[in-house]
Amino acid sequence: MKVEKMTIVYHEPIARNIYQLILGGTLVQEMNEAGQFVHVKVGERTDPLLRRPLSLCDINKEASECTIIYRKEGAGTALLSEKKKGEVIDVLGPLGNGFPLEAVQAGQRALLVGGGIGVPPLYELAKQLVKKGVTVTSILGFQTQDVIFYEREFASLGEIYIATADGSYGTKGFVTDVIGGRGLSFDVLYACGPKPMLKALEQKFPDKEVYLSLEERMGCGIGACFACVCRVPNNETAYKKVCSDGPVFKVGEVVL
Amino acid sequence: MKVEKMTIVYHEPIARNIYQLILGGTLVQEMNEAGQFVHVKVGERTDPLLRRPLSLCDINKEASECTIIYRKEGAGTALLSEKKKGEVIDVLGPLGNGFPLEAVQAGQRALLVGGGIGVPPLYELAKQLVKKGVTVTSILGFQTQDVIFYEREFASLGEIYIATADGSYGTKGFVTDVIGGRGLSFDVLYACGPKPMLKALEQKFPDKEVYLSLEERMGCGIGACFACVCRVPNNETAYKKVCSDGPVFKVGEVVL
Amino acid sequence: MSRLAVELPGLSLKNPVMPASGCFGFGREYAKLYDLSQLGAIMIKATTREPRFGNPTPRVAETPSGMLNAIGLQNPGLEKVIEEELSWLAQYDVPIIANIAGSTMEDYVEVAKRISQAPNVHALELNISCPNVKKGGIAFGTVPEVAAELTRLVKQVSAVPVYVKLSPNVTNIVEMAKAIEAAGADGLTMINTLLGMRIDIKTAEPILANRTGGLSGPAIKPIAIRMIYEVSQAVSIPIIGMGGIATAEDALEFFYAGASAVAIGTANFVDPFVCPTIVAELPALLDELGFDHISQCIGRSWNKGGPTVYCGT
Amino acid sequence: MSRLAVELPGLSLKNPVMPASGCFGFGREYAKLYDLSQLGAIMIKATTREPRFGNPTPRVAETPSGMLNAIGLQNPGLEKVIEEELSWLAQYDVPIIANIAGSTMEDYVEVAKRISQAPNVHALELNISCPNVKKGGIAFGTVPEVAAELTRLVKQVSAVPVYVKLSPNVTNIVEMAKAIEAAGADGLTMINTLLGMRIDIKTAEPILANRTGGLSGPAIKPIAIRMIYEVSQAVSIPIIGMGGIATAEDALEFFYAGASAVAIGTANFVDPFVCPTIVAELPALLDELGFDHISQCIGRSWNKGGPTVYCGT
Ligand SMILES: Cc1cc2nc3c(=O)[nH]c(=O)nc-3n(C[C@H](O)[C@H](O)[C@H](O)COP(=O)(O)OP(=O)(O)OC[C@H]3O[C@@H](n4cnc5c(N)ncnc54)[C@H](O)[C@@H]3O)c2cc1C
Ligand SMILES: Cc1cc2nc3c(=O)[nH]c(=O)nc-3n(C[C@H](O)[C@H](O)[C@H](O)COP(=O)(O)OP(=O)(O)OC[C@H]3O[C@@H](n4cnc5c(N)ncnc54)[C@H](O)[C@@H]3O)c2cc1C
Ligand SMILES: Cc1cc2nc3c(=O)[nH]c(=O)nc-3n(C[C@H](O)[C@H](O)[C@H](O)COP(=O)(O)O)c2cc1C
Ligand SMILES: Cc1cc2nc3c(=O)[nH]c(=O)nc-3n(C[C@H](O)[C@H](O)[C@H](O)COP(=O)(O)O)c2cc1C
Ligand code: FES
Ligand code: FES
Repeated sequence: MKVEKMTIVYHEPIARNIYQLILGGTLVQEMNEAGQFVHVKVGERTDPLLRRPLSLCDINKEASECTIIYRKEGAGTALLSEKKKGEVIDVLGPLGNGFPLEAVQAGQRALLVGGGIGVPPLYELAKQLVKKGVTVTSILGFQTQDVIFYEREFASLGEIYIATADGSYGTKGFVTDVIGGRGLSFDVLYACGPKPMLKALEQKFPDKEVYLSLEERMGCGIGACFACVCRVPNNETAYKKVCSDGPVFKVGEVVL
Repeated sequence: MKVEKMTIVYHEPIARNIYQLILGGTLVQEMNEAGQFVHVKVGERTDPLLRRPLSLCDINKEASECTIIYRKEGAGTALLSEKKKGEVIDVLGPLGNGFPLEAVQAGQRALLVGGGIGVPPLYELAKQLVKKGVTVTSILGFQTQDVIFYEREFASLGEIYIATADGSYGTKGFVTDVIGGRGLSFDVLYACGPKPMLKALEQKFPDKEVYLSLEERMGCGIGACFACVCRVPNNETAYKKVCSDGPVFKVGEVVL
Repeated sequence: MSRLAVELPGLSLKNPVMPASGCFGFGREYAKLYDLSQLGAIMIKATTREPRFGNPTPRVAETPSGMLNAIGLQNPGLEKVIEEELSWLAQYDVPIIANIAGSTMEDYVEVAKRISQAPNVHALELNISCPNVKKGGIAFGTVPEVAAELTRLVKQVSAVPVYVKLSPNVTNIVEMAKAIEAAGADGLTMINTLLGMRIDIKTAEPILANRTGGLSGPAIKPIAIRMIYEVSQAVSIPIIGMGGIATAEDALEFFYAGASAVAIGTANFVDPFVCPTIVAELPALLDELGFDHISQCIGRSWNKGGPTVYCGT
Repeated sequence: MSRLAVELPGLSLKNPVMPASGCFGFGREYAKLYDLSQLGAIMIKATTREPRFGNPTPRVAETPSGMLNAIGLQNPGLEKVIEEELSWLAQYDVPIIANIAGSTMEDYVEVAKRISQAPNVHALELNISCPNVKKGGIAFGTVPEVAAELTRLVKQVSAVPVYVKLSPNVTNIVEMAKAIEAAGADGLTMINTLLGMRIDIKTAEPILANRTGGLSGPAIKPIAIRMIYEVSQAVSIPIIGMGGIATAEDALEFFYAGASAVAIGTANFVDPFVCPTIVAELPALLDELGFDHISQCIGRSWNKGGPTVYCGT
């Protein structure tokens, strides 16, 4: 965990309001786990004030570059989207604990389930799993056709299914519809996406090994401010912090 | 008076912490008087919040460009100094009333006295006076040699004297020392600079035709907020607004 | 009827957007930029019985996302405001809310009586909360009994509905609001500025000649929202909300909190067209969010049932 | 002696810069980034008698130049704080200021008695002003008599000097400060957060699950400066100032206003190195301005004569 001014190497929209940002810097050498995130300062002064948590989508240690994919949502990401190649960005990271690779063995089958802007961290995960010899199937859900990204990239790493809420591309409906419809089997499931999706997966696979990456509004991003806590089952005062204990949790570890 | 996004055509430092900024846009067609200013938004969001008043230094209607020279001082001008050629800046202007050209006739002699960052508006004034056939003598005061700018530009329009507070260039001392020392005569005096300089000129030439450009912290810049008022002699409640009645006043019109 | 029209005591507003007092003078400067008839109303600069010069300069200082001002109620005085400013404003199809101030209750009563008779003055706004005036000012805005008494006295003489402008510099804003409502106020406007200060690093002197000043702008928006949220649930008179509004989204947040109309102050300095821009942008925002009429937004953060305070139909 | 050293009741500080309570946890996270012994002191997260989970999420929301929080005093409880956190912190050469909170006076007394005996706790900070706790919290921070009574009770049992943290959500901060001084407090810390709110445009719901929250960050700096300026002239106990500090210049503004040390909260989230950075930058700033010692800056905006409150020599 460090603070570094990283240089923008590439920054372009890749779907409607979805941007791909490649940052260069020595900080990349500290980045290891898929599912970790960086906390990015988007404003030059005090408005917007807080950093924005964004997941690592691709870690390229050789080139000392990492990729982030983000959706232009509110004020902060709108400002971010205006930054140009060559400019520097203040990045704190890498933060949090990512998806456990050791949960699955070479030759086994992993299901990667991503929803919308939860898709990016699964790409680095897919790469690492494939490298380990794990068979990867990716199921990616999007609202509409025009916000789909990285279909080809995932396809190059294994089987891929796409669902859109409006049916404009792939299966109409949700990622869970795909899993059900196709009767996909797996040893381990890794997921990142909106809370309703995560809850549906939790319910659907009570006996499976499932890892979920959560989102919560953050202050510090490093575990100091207690902004991002979630409850632990059957305990009134116990908690986990999404930023430093997560963002990836084993299903059942925390209350969704 | 309009709001326009003007494009940065040129933006470089020309002395220590002194920047020359050339802006292009149709707003230039509305700019007429030397001594008028523009109110510039330097931040993208709400910090810094207020616009910055900056004088017109050169109005080039043919090219639809105007020049501003400013000193990097606090947060706002620091941000401004980072803007690059090609970027756009939100400009409100032209504002205020400039130096009266009609106060001097062709063949007469005008003395232009500028202090530090009060020098820029005198350049457009010098150009307009010369064009009218007025003989221009410029006396420019700076702190030190390394913050001197536009010496050559003024020199091309008439006689020029430079004073520096530390004596590192030209006459050591203040502009008033130059006027006194050289016994310079004139029909009309125009000045812009720090308040002590303006006060000294007011006292030195009680019977002369003198025009002074004032500075005051501003809110609106257009006369609506009463932030920038100054008192009128011998009246308890009368006032003038620097932004809309000034910034140029005839000596004696307002209390310095 | 227009989807932006709202009906408040004394004020049939074609839209609920108006410049806040002190940030728009008497409209002359902005009239050079756009037609003032586009505005829902205009809150004119605080008027006192006699002309006032106000405080020495510097009168403004910048702060993160905000500014401090210590203008000190500079104005040309009651007579000139009526004769020169209000009569000039009469050319526009826009109701005027006259902001009035004073050092004594008699001052307020006198100004209220006279100015409320001007034909285009549709409401008064009692500025009981100006933090920049030494004498009396503070008690009017911070002691409920004093504020209530002042409200009563002004109500007795005013020819138009009376709105009272609340100071945020109090422990219990709800208590103030209730006392003022009970005293007969027709509406509330809130919030005025928060008392603040800045010190120059080089000189160690306060930047404002008056030392302290009133904090306005986006920085105070969350405080304004919270106070309007609390007060709107505790009173049944309408609220004109203000404090840091700069966009149509900001304005909507104030409606959700419980305001029935909004006023814009500091943002006029940043973007002189901000008021007509917000008026122009609100309909599209209502469309996007699925509202037919702005009144459906009023108090929606605490009452999903729809308008409970005031609406435009 | 170092030009940054200051001497406050119970606290011999090598420098006057410390993280503010609640913004630094118990230091574990920041210890991964730098040596905590660089800090003047550490104000640890509010500790209560029993463990608390705090409020539901979302607990933070961003505002212009600020943020709202409604953490709700989450902490592992007195026992664990003493056994696990304070003992862990003992490895660093840095005095701890223990921020304590409760729902009843007995809660405070109990926590004060126990925690003040921890060897590295050099002072207590009574959090009487947390806006995010429903029960009791508000009266402690807004009614002078209640605050004074609480101060007296805690003073009776505390083994170390007691600082009381003032809420800015009051009409008269000077009155509060004086009542607390008279009740025997050794120092004041100010300001806590201002009560605020934000509403989501799309849902019309407050963004915070707790609806309202405390506003912190640069947005509140001018309010903090004004309050410290007022209070430091009215009391003779020292003030640890906080509210929006993010740079050495900001810190200096607080000294000029009348603070004898400063604490940094929200800025830690923006720049986790902000505290050591300010410590490192202060000497150059003193040089630039011609001061030998930080104590020469204390209260300078109202007393050019130099240090009148507390100094480090
Ligand atoms: C661990 C983690 C990883 C994430 N990874 C990605 C990613 O790879 N790509 C991506 O597009 N988005 C990601 N997000 C969501 C992303 O952080 C938000 O979309 C972003 O912060 C919104 O900022 P804004 O300026 O657009 O919105 P604003 O509305 O201006 O944000 C205001 C405040 O709310 C916070 N906020 C708003 N929405 C969210 C949210 N959904 N989650 C957390 N905080 C929020 C912001 O951080 C900021 O503090 C991630 C979130 C978390 C917690
Ligand atoms: C009519 C007029 C014309 C001017 N023309 C020029 C010019 O051509 N070139 C130039 O370099 N400077 C000029 N100035 C001064 C210039 O406006 C300030 O230097 C600038 O506003 C400082 O902003 P900042 O962000 O650097 O400082 P900050 O300290 O961040 O400013 C904080 C606030 O104080 C105001 N402020 C600070 N110093 C001054 C000042 N001296 N005058 C007015 N407001 C101030 C700022 O506008 C801002 O609102 C002019 C001022 C006026 C009133
Ligand atoms: C420069 C200035 C002058 C003001 N003058 C007055 C005034 O005369 N009367 C009044 O009631 N409020 C006055 N106010 C307060 C505003 O009307 C408004 O309540 C406050 O600024 C909050 O709104 P804003 O954040 O949109 O500016 C003034 C505010 C500013 C910034
Ligand atoms: C996330 C967060 C948690 C806080 N928790 C506490 C707390 O537990 N006890 C306390 O006295 N103050 C708490 N505060 C208030 C800060 O200590 C500080 O007084 C306030 O935030 C103003 O300083 P700042 O603007 O530098 O943050 C908290 C503030 C924040 C932002
Ligand atoms: S964001 Fe601060 S603890 Fe997680
Ligand atoms: S700056 Fe507003 S009146 Fe001059």
